[in-house]
Amino acid sequence: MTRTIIPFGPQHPVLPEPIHLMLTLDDEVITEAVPAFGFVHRGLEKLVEIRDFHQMIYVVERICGICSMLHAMCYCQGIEEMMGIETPPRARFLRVIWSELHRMHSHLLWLGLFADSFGFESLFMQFWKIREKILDIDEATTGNRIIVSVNVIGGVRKDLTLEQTRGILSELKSVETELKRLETTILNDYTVQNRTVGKGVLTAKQAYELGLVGPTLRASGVMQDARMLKYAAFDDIAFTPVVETDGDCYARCKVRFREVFQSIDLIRQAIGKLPNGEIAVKVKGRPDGEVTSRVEQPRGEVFYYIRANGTKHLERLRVRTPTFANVPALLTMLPGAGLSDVPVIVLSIDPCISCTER
Amino acid sequence: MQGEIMDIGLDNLLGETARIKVEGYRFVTISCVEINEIRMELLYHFDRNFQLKHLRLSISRDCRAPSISPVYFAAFLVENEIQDLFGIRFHGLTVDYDRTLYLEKDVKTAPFCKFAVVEKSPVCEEKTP
Amino acid sequence: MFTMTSTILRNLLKEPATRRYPASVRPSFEAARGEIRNDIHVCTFCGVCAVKCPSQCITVDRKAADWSYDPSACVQCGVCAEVCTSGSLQQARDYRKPVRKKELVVLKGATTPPKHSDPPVTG
Amino acid sequence: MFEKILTRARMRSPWMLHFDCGSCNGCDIEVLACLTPVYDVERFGVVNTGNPMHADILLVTGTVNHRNRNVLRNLYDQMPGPKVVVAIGACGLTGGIFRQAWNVVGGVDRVIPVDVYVPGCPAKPEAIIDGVVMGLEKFMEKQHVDIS
Repeated sequence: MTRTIIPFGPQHPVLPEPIHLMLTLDDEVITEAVPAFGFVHRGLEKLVEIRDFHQMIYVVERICGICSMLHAMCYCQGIEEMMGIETPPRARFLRVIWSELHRMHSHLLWLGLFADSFGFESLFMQFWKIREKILDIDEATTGNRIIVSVNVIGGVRKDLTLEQTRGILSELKSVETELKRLETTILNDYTVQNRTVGKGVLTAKQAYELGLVGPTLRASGVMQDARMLKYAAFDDIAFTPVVETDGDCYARCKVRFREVFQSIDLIRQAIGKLPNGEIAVKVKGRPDGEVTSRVEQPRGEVFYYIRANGTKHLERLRVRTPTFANVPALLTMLPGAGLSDVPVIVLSIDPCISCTER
Repeated sequence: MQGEIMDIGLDNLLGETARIKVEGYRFVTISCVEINEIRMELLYHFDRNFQLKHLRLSISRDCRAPSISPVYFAAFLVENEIQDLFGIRFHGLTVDYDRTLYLEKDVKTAPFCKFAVVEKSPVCEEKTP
Repeated sequence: MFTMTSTILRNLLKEPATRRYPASVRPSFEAARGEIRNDIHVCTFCGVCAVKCPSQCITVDRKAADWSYDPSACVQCGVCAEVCTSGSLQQARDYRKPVRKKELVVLKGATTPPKHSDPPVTG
Repeated sequence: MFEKILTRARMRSPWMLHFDCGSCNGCDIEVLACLTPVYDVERFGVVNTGNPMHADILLVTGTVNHRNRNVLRNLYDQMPGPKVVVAIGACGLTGGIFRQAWNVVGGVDRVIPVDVYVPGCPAKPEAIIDGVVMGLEKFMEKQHVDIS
């Protein structure tokens, strides 16, 4: 029995992002895992001192490219609450549409990467092929494939025409049929089950006490989804969170796969109820006071704490991103796992390092 | 701000956190705000079924704060972050990166502080709880 | 077995998913946000774009009638074109091509800006 | 003679190494998207490798900060020559919107020499393919210098 210390990352073929893990191994079994950060840290919370509160929308959007729209939405909702701005109903529905499109493309991306983490390359390609359709919708409606820049304080910048909504619906239909075809592969395949069932188990109590968020928490059987806060237009849209009870990597995969279908359903509802009217209101004055704002991102709940002092520069912007809350889960799940399961377990929390370090 | 805010001191921080944990609250995060040359403010955010609770702790810049990571394990990461970016030292951390989470070893200043001071060893400790 | 056969048949009949990029270029979407272009003859050098740009990559010199822009720092958010008072700034649909050397775009107005007049020089 | 064949082979099938050097994931997933069926750069013989020792082209996305500059330097040094570096996205070029943030050193060219700059936030897959092709031309030029 020999103890080995293996450095995992920062540049690793499985990980798209630089995270460093010091794994202490006893034979093949991990006894200790210590993550190291700082490879992506930019210190952008400090930028509030030189960018005004309108420009900060575009900065927070670039915290993370995958959930960019939801970052900006959370920030805008915070400032709107602080300044007492009522956003027009059409803007709130449009925000739901774009945010759910973002959730879909993020989950499809994750499903692909997850399949890649245990070497199922063709499944990775399939999911990313479907994902391109969502990116095309994004580009056609907002102008950019990934960083959509639709949020402004007081509403949204772009509007959807009737043709565009019809286009979205028909694209979603084809996405749905293609996903249905992959359902048996991702959920019933022998390879997938062998690599994921019973790996990295977290009980509901553990998950709750560690303060986990998002699909990682919901896969352990805790019904917690920030969309239950009924921000944006979620008070008019029927919504029940997706919950699984097993708490292993397979359950997390199932939660995310089912959430893609849920997002399709939410977009359909939002388009069906889309009211007419203004898409943004004029903003006058400057924010003052302090506020917290929460939004459900693909990876979980993001938490913004904003403090302003009546000038055009905010005093403090604090972002608690979902992966930041999920990292402690890694320290609990990794000890006891085999070395070959490390990529699967690390990816099962859907790590977004650029979010974590900002 | 949504949720109730409670002002606390250094001596009853750990007691308050333990009580909140028994009440079933989850840890959300800690926000650190620089008030002036001397004072810093630490805001502890907790959540139970989407009901927020905030503890507001005013602390002198050169004081050591007790870490709540023995109570809430998840707090170690954010406490290390504050240690790096604001220079407030915590004692009793379960995993202590010793100011190397984001910073290189030779950095002695706190990058997020407007009134940046070179790090000295803390002069005052908190009173025994 | 049956699923596999149907998948093979479907893939044989369907067009490939790949866009043959350099051979056939797909036209950009109407809303696509590409590079920024300034029609310098219309520009009034008001400087609103420089103030509003979140990346602060535009500088405007009113006196010298200079408008310069750093394309390598631009994040293509389109705010500058949205706030432009004279309509001289436009966002093109196509993306900016890769380059071998970073360079600043400096545009010089032909005459002194029409709206702004320098204080008369008194002898 | 043998050198020439080798050059042609390397030129026809360049192996690329992708390093995310603190990007927001935007450019990062666009690089990955180039490898997936819709853009599929593998039809040009481009292979994504995880090992710097095998790589001909280094694709770098994102801002350089004080910690990952050493990693980037290391990866660049491990690559066999001649090598081509392609910087992708506004962050990789200058630091983009973050260039005034405290932990950002700036663009990739502050640390290693860059041959091709691909602008965009995020850069489109088409632009990345163009960038790689442009990098190959540079690769050829470098090779000639190396042989002569």
